[in-house]
Amino acid sequence: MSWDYAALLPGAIVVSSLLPGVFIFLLDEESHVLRTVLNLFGAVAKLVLVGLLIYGVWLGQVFETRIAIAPGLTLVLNADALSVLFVTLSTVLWLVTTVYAIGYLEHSTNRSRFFGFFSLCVSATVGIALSGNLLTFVIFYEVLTLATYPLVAHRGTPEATRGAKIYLAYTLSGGLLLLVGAVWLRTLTGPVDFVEGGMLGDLSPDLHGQLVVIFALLLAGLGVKAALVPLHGWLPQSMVAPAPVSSLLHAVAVVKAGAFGIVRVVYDVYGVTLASQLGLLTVLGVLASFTIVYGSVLALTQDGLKKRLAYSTVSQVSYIALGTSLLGPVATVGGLVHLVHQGIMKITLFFCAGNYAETLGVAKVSQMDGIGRRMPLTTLAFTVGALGMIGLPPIAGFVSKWYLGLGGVEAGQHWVLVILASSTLLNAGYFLPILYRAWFRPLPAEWPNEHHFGTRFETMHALLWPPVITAVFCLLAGLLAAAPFSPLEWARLIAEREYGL
Amino acid sequence: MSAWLLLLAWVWPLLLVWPASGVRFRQDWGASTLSPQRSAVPWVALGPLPALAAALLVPVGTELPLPWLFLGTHLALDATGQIYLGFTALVWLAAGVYAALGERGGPPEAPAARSGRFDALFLLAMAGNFWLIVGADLFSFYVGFAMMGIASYGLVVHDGSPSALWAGKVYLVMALLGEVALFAGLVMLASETGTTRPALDDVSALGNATIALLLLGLGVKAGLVPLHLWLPLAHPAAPVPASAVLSGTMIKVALLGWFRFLPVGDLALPGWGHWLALAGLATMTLALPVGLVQRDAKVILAYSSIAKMGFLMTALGLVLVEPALAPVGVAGIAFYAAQHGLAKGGLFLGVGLRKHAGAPGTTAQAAILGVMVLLALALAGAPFTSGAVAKYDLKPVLEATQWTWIGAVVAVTTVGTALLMARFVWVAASIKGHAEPHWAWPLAAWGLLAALVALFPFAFGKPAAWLSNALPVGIGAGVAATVALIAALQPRLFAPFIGLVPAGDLLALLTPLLRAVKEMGEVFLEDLGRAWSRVERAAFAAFERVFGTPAGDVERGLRQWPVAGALWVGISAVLLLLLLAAQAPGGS
Amino acid sequence: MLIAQFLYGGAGLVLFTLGLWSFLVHEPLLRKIIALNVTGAGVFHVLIAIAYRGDAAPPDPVPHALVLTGIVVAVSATALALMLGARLQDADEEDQTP
Amino acid sequence: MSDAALTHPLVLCIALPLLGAMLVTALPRWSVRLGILAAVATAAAAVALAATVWQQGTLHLMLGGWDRQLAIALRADGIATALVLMANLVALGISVYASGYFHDRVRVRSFWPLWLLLWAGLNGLFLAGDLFNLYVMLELLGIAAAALGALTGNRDAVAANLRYLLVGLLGSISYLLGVALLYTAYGTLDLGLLAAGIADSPQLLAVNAAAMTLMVAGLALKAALFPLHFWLPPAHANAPAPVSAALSALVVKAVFYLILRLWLDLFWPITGMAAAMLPALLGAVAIVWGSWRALRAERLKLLAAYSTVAQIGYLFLFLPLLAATPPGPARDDLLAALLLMAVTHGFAKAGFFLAAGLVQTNAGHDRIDDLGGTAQRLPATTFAIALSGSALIGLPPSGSFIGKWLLMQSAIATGQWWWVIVVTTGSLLASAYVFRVLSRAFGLEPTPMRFITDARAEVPALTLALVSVAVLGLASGPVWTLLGLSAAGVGA
Repeated sequence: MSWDYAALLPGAIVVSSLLPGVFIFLLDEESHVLRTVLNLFGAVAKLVLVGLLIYGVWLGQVFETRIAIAPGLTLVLNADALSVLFVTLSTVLWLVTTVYAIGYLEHSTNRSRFFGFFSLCVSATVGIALSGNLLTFVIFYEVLTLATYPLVAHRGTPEATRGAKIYLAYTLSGGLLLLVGAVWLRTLTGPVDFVEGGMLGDLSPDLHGQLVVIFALLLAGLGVKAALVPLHGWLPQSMVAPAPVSSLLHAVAVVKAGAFGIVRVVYDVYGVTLASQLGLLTVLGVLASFTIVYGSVLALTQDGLKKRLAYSTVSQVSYIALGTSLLGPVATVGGLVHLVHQGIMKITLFFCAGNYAETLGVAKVSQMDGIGRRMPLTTLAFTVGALGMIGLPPIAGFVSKWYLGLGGVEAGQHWVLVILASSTLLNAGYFLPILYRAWFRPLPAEWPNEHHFGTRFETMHALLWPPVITAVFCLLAGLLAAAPFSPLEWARLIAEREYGL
Repeated sequence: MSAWLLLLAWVWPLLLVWPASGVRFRQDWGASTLSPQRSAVPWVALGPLPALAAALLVPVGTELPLPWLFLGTHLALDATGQIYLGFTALVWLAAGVYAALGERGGPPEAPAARSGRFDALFLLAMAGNFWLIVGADLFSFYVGFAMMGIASYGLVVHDGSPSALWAGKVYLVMALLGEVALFAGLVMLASETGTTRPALDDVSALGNATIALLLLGLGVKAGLVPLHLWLPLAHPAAPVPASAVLSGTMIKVALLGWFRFLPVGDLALPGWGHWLALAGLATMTLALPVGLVQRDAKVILAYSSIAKMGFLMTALGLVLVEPALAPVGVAGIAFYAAQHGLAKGGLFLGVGLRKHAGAPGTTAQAAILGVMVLLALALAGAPFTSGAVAKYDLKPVLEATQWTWIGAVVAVTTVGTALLMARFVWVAASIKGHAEPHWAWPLAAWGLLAALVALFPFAFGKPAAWLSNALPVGIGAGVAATVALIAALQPRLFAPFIGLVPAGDLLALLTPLLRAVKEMGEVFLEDLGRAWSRVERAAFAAFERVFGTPAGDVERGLRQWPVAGALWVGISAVLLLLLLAAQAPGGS
Repeated sequence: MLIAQFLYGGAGLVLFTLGLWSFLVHEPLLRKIIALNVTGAGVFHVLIAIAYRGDAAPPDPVPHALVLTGIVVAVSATALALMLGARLQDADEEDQTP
Repeated sequence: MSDAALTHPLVLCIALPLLGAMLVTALPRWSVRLGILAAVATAAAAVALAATVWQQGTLHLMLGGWDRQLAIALRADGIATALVLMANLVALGISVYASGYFHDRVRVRSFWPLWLLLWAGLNGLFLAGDLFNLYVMLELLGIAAAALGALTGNRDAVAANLRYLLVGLLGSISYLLGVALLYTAYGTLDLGLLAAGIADSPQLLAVNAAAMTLMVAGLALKAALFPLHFWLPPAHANAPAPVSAALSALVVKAVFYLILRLWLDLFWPITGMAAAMLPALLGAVAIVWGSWRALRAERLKLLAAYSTVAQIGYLFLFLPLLAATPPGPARDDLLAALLLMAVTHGFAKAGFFLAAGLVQTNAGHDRIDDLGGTAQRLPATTFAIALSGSALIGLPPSGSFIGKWLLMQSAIATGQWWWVIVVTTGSLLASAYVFRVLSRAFGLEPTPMRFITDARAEVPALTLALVSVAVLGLASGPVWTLLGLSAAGVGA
């Protein structure tokens, strides 16, 4: 291994949040300033490093960190276009979420523990993004589970520990299945490196039966985090977590890790052609479609705002899987770009939900009457996120939906349009009533638990600006979708490479 | 340079949203909640100005490619677009002036806040309307369409009354249905043509499913029977300026969409053309009689809009059957749409003015009613009005068809329209409003609009057209006069008919059905939930049974020496046997 | 003498088995400790039998060394066992007479 | 030879703790300081030994100047060295921890001599090159362990460790009889010579088989292979924390090491697949049963003890896989994995027990359900439990993750896929019992103000746990290197 710049950078990106995380654990609880400095330093440093990475990848440089943990077992971190997409998403949203979390947990307890795990969580996510082989992916995938468990359980209430247990039960079981699948695959092929276009194409057809079983194992493992029905049960339960955690779980880290893994396995391990030959894409497509509709139907019935958002996540994340399951570059673009778009939209919504809860004590949809007039900026951000989720142009969600639909039609799978149409209507069914209440109903005489933070704005700065910024991202990702370096353009780049165009 | 007007046309109203809303994010939130004061500047009225300028100044054929915007935007102005932009901007302007300077917000509890919201949504819908007209690519069309459609919901429910909320709900559901159908249609169109800015020869190869989706998706907006259910509810429910633009401009964009995305003039689509023509005829036939028995002036106008759209759809259908008619047909339809848009916008605003501008019985009110009669005549297509001229332009289309009977049907509908307008004037005349101050500007804008309608035939029409249509309108006027006379003498004779069919006609039949389905769904979900929670409880109980009881010391028995010893000896014996067996001859 | 060697060795195995049986079956600690010592003695018998290398040759010293060490170990183990047993008994008596 | 031999790390590893034991007995007032000194010196010797083996490969040493048949043979190959290194570092950690653990003078004075004796026994067991010395060390270990285990003096501890002592004696006697049989047949006790003899004498099958049965069965009893684990949970759960750590992490491991030695080095020619299946099958049951009992345990230390039962089971799974894998890289991987599992478990379980001891001292009990406040008050301790817990589960990046990865890989490659199910089930159950404890750390109790509250106790626990997770998981290459250097010595 050579320790030059290109070999260090991916590792450094992971370490840039890991080290601050470790130091934060060791900090005394009262060291607010130092902790905040460490948090922000980690987030900013990572952003800078990712900037360097993007620039390098754009120039065509190859970045790869390799650490041999044992003969034949190598930890590989490298940066291809797909990693860059996910890494950038996580890094940018992490910075925003860190600011939000610092504000959110202002007067809370156990902050050293929280921010320590918070940093670990992001390190693991970035590790997943940069994984260059299946082993590395599995390792970071499990670390992510471990790092998020304490975040879900953070509040320490009985519901929190229960939610965390359920989360753990699902994710660890899923992780094991993934592990078995990965090990099995390795016995067939040797080290499973992620290669654009897949690496199993040359395998003897005799092994195809085994490959199908292995895919089932991998998909089950990844499907848990990606919340594919029926493996989604943990997600609504883990809503007990503090808002920044929910945001992170649903927008960036956990569900995305699952979805990203599915993308990796389909494109860079199996290769779309083989996956399609083996009929695996059909299975994935059916599962994803069912999840999209089912999640939305359940979201309709929730009164808890975060629960409604959680089921919405169940539904929306499967857009990514749906895009992956359709053969053809256009659908791939749709799935991949939704990785980013769902992230920024959902994190906006969760930030807003957190703001309502922190500022006014509002946690239920039925309490949101007139809330737009008490918290207009937050509600505007929420509106942008919600309309984006429905897929209304020119917000980011439409871009994903368009490419998915077009990809479906190009692949000859016209039923995708039916799924997208039902999803749109269902999303409208559970988001528009919220917007209606927020903007059109009269205010209540009194809010459940109102706080004033001594600013001239509707809530404290650290809570207010993150959702506003991400909402602006949602708009920009849509309005400037065709501009260079937009998520869409990156997704196009990836799709071109995966299909060798 | 003037090309940038195409961009400014819709960006400008968007820029005005913020100041118009009057929202202040920095304030003392402890003491009060958001109660924006209406701005002194009539922002809403300023919104349509760049669009109007674009319609007047930008030459046809101007293009402004903006590939970085959205999914690749291409703004352009063609002849149809120019007509559309022109009349749309005019109607928005009149409505905007009315909204900014005349209309005073909803119910007393928060009038100011509500009007800030109204103004913002009004501008959003306006921007969407302009964007879809000046956008040559299908993304622009869809963005504008969606922006306009969703923002209009807020306009419809603005006054918060139960009927407005119900209308809004129906509107929203149908608009969304239309939008998803349009989305699917556009996706398929993009896939089949391979472009997002389809030229005429691109769309000639559309599949049937694509055409069906486009017809359905836009048909909702156009009020195509039976997709018109929302229209007679929503248009009257909205505040007057909103009604004016809903009926005057928004429903017309469906036709524009069809021009853009169907192979109009390139390919004969006899099947689809005939279907569309028939559907248009059906729409007219349904809308006119139902409209006649309505009580509310705005509802009557809404049904009239449906009927007019039916007429235009018939014309479009016939053009689809015979591509050669397209040059005449498309221009004719666009002109007709423009004429109707101006007249209908004027009529809706007139209703508002009848209610609020000046005390009943004043000269001003009489003048307003007089102008409304003029507009109604124009709408009915009376000689020397814009209606007659517009219809004259469509004559070749109607005559070219092999359906010779269509002339007769159209004549009958003309009679019907005349009757409907007569009914409208009757109702409008009996409006008893209450005076509110500050109506000069709205009146002026309205007067301008009416003047345009009045001058329309002389500006755009051939003299030959001025007298066309006289017969059916005359018959209609005659019948109307007769009926009016009878009604005046014996009011109870026609009373049973009035209100016979409620606004929203078929919806009244559908509502119980929908309610039943909804209840069924709720019961089903509830049952499902109950069943699931039973399973969950059972699983939880089982879990509790195992983990709730102390584990106890189950290994006590194992620790008994005889037991442990026997196991040890036994295991040793098995091991020995296995070792011996493996090595014994014959063993593996 | 070969027969004697076998007899000695065989007796050792028998002792081993008997000791083992007694150890497993009898509950009182003292009997167990004695039984273990008997088992050990059985093994020592076998070892001593091995040491015999014919009348002419001196016996093999290695098994003898094993036996000697084994005895030392057995003694110390027995001592520890007895001590623990005594402590156990004390504890039981404390329990009975609080 | 003999002068040099006395300062040879092989000798020092055994001699230093013995010397220390004598010194602390002679000077009881200084026992803590002398004990720590001896611990540091011994650990240093072990490091030196590892460094020597790393450079030179397998070491042999004949003590006493006699020939190979009679001499006290010491030997350090890769497996032994890795285990010695692990054992000594863990023991050093335990020593530091123990220096602050006992407060009662009598206990302090009994602990250190016994502990150093046990340590000497451990190193002797790993390094002895002949069956007889192995026997002596086995007995030394057993007696010292039982005596240490009973140190708390309460009734349960005494009863459990008396049982442990008796079991140990029975196992040793059985082993000794096996040794006697082998000596009868081959006239030597040297492992190398015996291995050659057994390989060359298929006609002596009955003797070989009987000897093997006696030895392995005796050792299986001491290694607590299911269902012979009956003595372990009470003994380990009731001992003082540092002792539990040593018993669970080291003593059991040493016995397993001896089984492995016998199986691979000595009896390899006569052990077929069938014979390997028996311990593996019992191991599989041990994994499931042990983990299940750990999940149901009411006390933290009992949980840890049952977890040891399960973890020992994993090690036995390797036997049939080794039997099915021909010599080559795949078999090396398998051996390395085995070693890695053993070493990781050593570090992890020691860390777990030390942390559990801290919790117990702080809370005054170790009932899991009532641990909430304590677990939250001691972040470093809880962290140690979490880290070692993830190593017990086999989560990445722990050493046992790599071990399990390779174990499953081999199981699939050799067609023995059923072990994958066992491993998976075991991991799931392990997650359940580990997180059952960890979830107590998330409560509504007041926030701890700092990370470490009691450095002398928490740092060793945390360090051991950290080694099991971070060091072994991310840099396990040296294990292969060590194995490679002594490839000739192992089974091949």
